[in-house]
Amino acid sequence: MGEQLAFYALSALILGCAVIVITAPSAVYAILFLVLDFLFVAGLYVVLHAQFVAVIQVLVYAGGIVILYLFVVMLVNLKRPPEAQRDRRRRSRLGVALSAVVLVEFAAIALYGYVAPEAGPAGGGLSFSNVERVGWLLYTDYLVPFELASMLLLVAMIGAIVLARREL
Amino acid sequence: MIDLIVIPLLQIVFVLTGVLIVVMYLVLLERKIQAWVQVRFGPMRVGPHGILQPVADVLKLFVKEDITPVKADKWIYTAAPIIVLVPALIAFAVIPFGSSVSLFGKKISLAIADVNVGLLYIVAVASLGVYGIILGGWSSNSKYPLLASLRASAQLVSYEVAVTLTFVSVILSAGTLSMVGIVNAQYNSGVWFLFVQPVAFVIYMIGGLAETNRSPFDLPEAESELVGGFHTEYSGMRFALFFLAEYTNMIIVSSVATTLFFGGWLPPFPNLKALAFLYYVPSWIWFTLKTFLILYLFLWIRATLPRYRYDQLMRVGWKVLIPLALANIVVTGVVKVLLGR
Amino acid sequence: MPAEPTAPQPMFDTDELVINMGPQHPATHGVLRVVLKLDGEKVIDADVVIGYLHRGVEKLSEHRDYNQIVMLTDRLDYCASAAANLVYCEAVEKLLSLEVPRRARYLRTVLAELQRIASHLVWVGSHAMDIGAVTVFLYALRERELVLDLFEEFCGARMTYNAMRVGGLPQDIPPGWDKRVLAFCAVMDEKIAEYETLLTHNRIWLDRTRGVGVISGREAVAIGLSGPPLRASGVRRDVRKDEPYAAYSEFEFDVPLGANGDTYDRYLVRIEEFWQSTRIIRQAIEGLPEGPVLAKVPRMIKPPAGETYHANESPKGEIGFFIVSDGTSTRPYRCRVRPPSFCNLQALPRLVRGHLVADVVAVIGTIDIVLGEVDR
Amino acid sequence: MITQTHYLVLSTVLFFIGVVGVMTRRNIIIILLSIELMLNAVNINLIAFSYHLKSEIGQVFALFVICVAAAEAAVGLGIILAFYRNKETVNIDEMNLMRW
Repeated sequence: MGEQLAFYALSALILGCAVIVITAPSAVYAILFLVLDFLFVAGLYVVLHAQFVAVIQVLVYAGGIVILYLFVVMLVNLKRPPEAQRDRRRRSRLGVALSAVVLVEFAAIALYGYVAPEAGPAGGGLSFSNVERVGWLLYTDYLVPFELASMLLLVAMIGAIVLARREL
Repeated sequence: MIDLIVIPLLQIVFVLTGVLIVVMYLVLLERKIQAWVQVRFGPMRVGPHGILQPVADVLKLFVKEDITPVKADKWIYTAAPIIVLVPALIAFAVIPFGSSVSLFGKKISLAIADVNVGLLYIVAVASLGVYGIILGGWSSNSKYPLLASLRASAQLVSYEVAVTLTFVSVILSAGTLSMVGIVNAQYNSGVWFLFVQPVAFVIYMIGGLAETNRSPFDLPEAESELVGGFHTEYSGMRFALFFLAEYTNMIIVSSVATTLFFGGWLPPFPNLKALAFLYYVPSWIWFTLKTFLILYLFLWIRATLPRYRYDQLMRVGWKVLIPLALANIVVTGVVKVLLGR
Repeated sequence: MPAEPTAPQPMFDTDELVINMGPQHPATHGVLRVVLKLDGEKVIDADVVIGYLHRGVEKLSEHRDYNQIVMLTDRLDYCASAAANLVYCEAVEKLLSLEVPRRARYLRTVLAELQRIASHLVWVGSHAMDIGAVTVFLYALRERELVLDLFEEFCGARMTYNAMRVGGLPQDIPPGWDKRVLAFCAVMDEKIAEYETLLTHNRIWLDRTRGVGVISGREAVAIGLSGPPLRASGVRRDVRKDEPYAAYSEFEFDVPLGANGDTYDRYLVRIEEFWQSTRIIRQAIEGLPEGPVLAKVPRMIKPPAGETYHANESPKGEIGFFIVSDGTSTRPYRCRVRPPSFCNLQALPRLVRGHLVADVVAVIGTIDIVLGEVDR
Repeated sequence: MITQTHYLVLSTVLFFIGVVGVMTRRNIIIILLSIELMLNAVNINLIAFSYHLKSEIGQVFALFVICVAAAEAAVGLGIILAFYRNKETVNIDEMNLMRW
C-alpha cells in the first residue's frame, strides 16, 4: 500500500514540476523546479530499489549539472534586468502542434509495436545489496563502456574549457 | 508498527533538537576559545560566564527586523537560507552516534537510518547546500553578494570533488558504503582508519574546512574584502539560518570524520583485550568526545591562520588536493590487492 | 555578404565592474575611499579619493603661536604623534637656531623610538587582521598598552601627548620611568619573537604577501615613497642616518633593507625596525646625561624672518615641516607639513594594478597609512 | 498494484513534456533543461525495467545516460557562453547566422 501511495504522489510531483519548468517565465525559476523534479525522480528510484542510482542522480544531476546551468543563467542575466529575460511569446502555436505530432507517433508505437505480455506485478525484491551488484556489473560485464564513458567525459571537459575561455 | 514509525520519529526529534542546541553552544564555544587564544574573555555578560549568550543571540535574531531588498526576488530570497539549512540537517540521518542503547526494554540503534549508500548520501546532500548560497547571493539583487555567491559556490563545488575522492579511498579500505559498516570494519580490522589512511584524513580535513567556508578558506564572508559575502542583505532570522547552517555543516564534517577516521563509537584500541574496560563507557560518549575534539581543531585553526586569496584557494583545491586524493586511491587499491585482503 | 567578424568583446559577464571600497570599509584604515575598476577579479585601475578627514591643520596653525601649534601636530598622525611633535619643535628650534640641552635630546630620542614601536604594533596588528590572522591584532594591541602606559606616565595622555615644547620637554621624566622603559624593552623583544613565529614562516602569510605590490627602488624614489616602503625596495634612505637629529648621531643602529620591494619585504623591514628601536632605547637610557630638559626660551617666541624645512624619520616615513616666519609676529606666516602617508598613498594605484581585490587590502595594509596625516 | 505500464506511462508523459519544452521555448537554456527532462524520462524507464526484470543492467545503463547528460550539458553550456559573448543574446530566433 505504501508503495502505491509513494508512486502516485511522486509521479504527480514529477509531472507537475516538469510542467512548471517548461512554462516558468524566468530561467532561474525553471532551474529551481528542475532541481526539485530531479529530487522527486531520485525518490522514485528509491521506491524502485535503485538506491545507488538515486544517490548518483542527486549527487551528479541535481548537485552538479544543474549548478552548471545556474551559473550560466546568472552570468548571462548579469547585465540585463530580470524582466528582460521573460520570454514574451512562449506559447507559440507551431511548437504545440509539432509536439502533438510527436505524441501521436508515441501512441501509434504503443498500440501496435509493443504487445507486452500481461505486465505482471513489478515485484521481487533484489536480495544482494544493490550497490554491490551495480558495482559488480559495472566493472565486469560493462568495463569497456565504462572506459568509453570516462573518455567521453574527458573530451567534454576539454571541449567546455576551450569553448568558455576568454582569450584562447 | 511502533518500531517502524514511532521510534524513528523519536530519534529524529531527539537528534534535531540535540543538534540545534549543540550548534547554539558551539557558537559560544567558538567565541570563548577564540577569546582565550587572544588573551581576552569572550562573552561574559549574559548569565554566569556568558552561559546564556546563545539564548540572547537567538532572541535577538528573532526580534530583529527582517529586511527584504526592494528589487530582490522575494520567493527565492526567502527560500535561500532554508535551502542551505535543510541539507545540513538531513545529513544527520545516516550518522551513527553510537552502537545501540536499550531504553524501556527495547534495543534502539543510535543511527537513525543505516542506509547502504550512507556515505554517498552525505556527499549528495552536501552538494545540494550550494544552491542556497548561489540563490541567496543572486536574489539579493546587488553587486557584492552576487560576486561573493559565485565565488563561494565555485569553492564548494571544487572542494567537494576532493572530499568525495577521500571518501572513495576510505570505502576501499572499509569495503562498504554504509556508515555503520565502516565503523564495524574498523572494529574488525582492530585499528582506526586514521592510521590506515592518514593522507586521506589530512585531505578530508582541509576539504572539510573549505566545504564549510571556515578559515583559512572563509573567503566568501571575508570582512576585509567584499562586504559581508553572500549574506550581506540578510538580517534577522534569515541571517540566523545561514549562520546555523554553517555550524551544522561543521558538526557534520567533524562527525563524519569521527565515523570514518576515528572509529565512530569505538574506544581507542577497539579489540585490544587489555583495554576492554573502556567498553564500560557508553558508545555515544566516545562519539561525542571525538567529534568535539575535531570541532576544537576547527575552532583552533580559525583563531590562528590567516586567509587564502581566491586564486590560491582554487589552486590548492585543484592542483594539490585532488591529485593527492587520486594518488591516495591508487595506492590504497594497490596495497589492498597486494595484501590480498 | 556575411557581416565582417566582430572582435569578441571583453568577457561579457563582469566587464568593467566598478566597486567602491567606500569611506567606511573595515580594511581602509580610516576614511579612505578607493574606487576600483575590476575586470572579473583583476583590478584594472584604482582611484584614491581622500579629504574625508580634512581639518585644516595648516590654516589653523597660522592663527596660533609657536607653542600652541604643538597640540595640532599631535592630531596629524594620531598613531605616532610624538614623532610629529618632535619634528615640529626641531623645525622651530632650527628657525630660532636654539641649542637644546643634551638630556632633552636623549629623552626625545627615547620618546620617538617608543612611538615607532607603538606605531609598528598598530601596523602589524591591522595588516595581519586584514589578511585574516585576527589573533596578531589582539597581541599587538596588548603590547601597545605597555607603551601607552609609559607615555601616560610621562605626559598624562595616551594618544595626543603634547609631549614636547620648543626648546625641549615640558617636564623631566618621573623617577623610575627609565627602569620601566628598560623592562618594557625586555618584554618587547620576547613578544616580537612571538609575532615572527606566528607570521614570518607561515605558509599562507607567505602566499598572501610575497610578490604582492612589487615596486622597484628607482620607481619608489620617483613616486616619492619614504620610510619602510622605500627601504624595502633596497633604497638606503633613513633620515636618522642621513641627517641625524635629536641624539641619533650618538647611537649606533643599522637600517634594514629589503631585496625585491614586495609586501613581504616591507613586513620584514618593519619587524627588523622593532629590534633596532629597542636597541636604540637601551643605549639612550644607559647613556642618559643629567641636566636641564628645557632651554632658555622667551615666553613669547618670535623667530627672525626666514623659512626652514626640517625632516625626521617618523614610523610611516619621512615627515617634514616647512615653516615661514615674517619675523614680526609670534605666529608662523606659513606652516606646511610633508606627511609620509600622503606620499606613500600615491603609490597605491601603481602597486595594486593587475592584482586581485584581496591584494588591494594587503597593499593598503603594507603602505601603512593614517588618514589624519593624509588629509591634514 | 503498481505495474510496469504505470512507469511506462509516467516516463512517456514526462518525455512529452520535455518535447513540448524544446519545441515552444525561445530561451536556449530552457531548451537544454527540457532535454535534461527527456533524458530523465528515459532513465525512469530504464530503472523501471531493471526493477521489473530483476537485473541491474538497466541501472548500469542509467549511470551511462547520466554521464552522457553531464558531457552534453558541459559542452552545450560552453557553446552558449561562447555564443552569448559575441551576440549578447540567448534567444534562439537570433541564432540564424552560420558565420558572423
